[in-house]
Amino acid sequence: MTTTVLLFASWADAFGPSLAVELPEGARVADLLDVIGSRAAGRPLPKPMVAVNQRYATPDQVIQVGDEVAIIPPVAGG
Amino acid sequence: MTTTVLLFASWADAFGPSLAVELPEGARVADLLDVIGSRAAGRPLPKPMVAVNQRYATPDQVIQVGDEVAIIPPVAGG
Amino acid sequence: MRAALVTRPLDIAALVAEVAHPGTGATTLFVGTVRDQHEGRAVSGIDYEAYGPMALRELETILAEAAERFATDRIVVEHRLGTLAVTEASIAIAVAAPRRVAALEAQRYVIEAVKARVPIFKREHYVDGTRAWVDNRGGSVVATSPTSAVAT
Amino acid sequence: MRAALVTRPLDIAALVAEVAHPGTGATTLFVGTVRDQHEGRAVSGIDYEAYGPMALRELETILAEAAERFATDRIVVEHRLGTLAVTEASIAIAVAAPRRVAALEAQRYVIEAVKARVPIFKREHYVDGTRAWVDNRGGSVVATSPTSAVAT
Repeated sequence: MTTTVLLFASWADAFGPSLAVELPEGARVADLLDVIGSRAAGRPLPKPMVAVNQRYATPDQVIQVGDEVAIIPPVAGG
Repeated sequence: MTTTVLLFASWADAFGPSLAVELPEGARVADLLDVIGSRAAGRPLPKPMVAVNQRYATPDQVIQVGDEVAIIPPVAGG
Repeated sequence: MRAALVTRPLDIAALVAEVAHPGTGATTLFVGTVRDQHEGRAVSGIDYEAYGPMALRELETILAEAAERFATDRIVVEHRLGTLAVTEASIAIAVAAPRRVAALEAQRYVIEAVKARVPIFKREHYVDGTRAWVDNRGGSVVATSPTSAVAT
Repeated sequence: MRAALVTRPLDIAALVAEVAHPGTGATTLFVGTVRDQHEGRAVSGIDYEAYGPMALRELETILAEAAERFATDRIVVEHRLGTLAVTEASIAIAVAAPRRVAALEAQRYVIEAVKARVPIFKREHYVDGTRAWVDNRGGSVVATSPTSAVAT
């Protein structure tokens, strides 16, 4: 399946505001991080969190077709 | 010596804003509290602190002629 | 640093503006207001009285302690005296500091010290027409009006 | 309770007024402002960006947590987005509660949670013309302009 991943801050600077990622059915957040990490190899990007449907996700969460997936760089609100 | 003692809140309601108290030379804050306490006997007045020259005083502090002495009821600022 | 006893309404926005500085990243404000009840009794207002010169001196001492402890001198406190209605502000403390922990902790230090040490006294007016001096320990309450003084 | 992401200057007096209530005796306000320096570098401004829908949801979740934990729902938070100059406010949190401890602790809970969890990002502009994304852990800084991306 093709999942559109939202990007922010330094990740958006590097790849634009979203990125299409091809994932196998049943892929987990950890699999997405592997794919994203390989694309980021060599770039000075901070390790991100992943949000699925606007909530922070654990590495073992399965990504479903239609999920809103986002790469969350270290936050700096306040 | 005659010491004029400033009073506040419930103590001022009971005795007015100041009270002349006769104390022996060398009297300490504890002695003043004894005199004041006997005058307050039977009245529903809260136990006070004493300030000498606008600082909280300990019971053994000696009161000098000319000191500014005040009876400080429980505070309620804020 | 600035401490004041005032008899006019407190201007909160002015206090926040007063401590602002380009080198600070956090500003805190504490405002004490008159509540409509106290220990189950309906309150209509509060008289605040002070031993003025000593109260001001204690406020200034507290600010100096906070400034040293939390490494910021951008602290102001104003305490209002006189008769206040419900919702009116009796005290406002504004602190600005480079970092938030200092601004938060200085604010708390100042309000706790004010409540413990500054010779300011309050008499609550109750909706039933009575009045009583109260203190910050939640302790003894002496009714003073309209009846003669009796313990409660 | 109310949380908002806004692109206009924060109106601090309005937020304090919004939480006011006759049943509250303590109001606290926390304001985060843009400092003129960060880790020794002279700062001229900050861009704040957000993952808007999730940031708003997280802010609302944090307020609900604080409301339950500190037993007051009189809490508002506004976070400003866009480019802010030094001394401008990025966040304001106002809390009113019957007693001061709840007002003080709810304020601290909210600012700490915002800094830890809400997907808002900031890029500092330095007086020397460079910019960098920074984070609340004081950790990695990624320079993005005017040079190409390099680790610093």
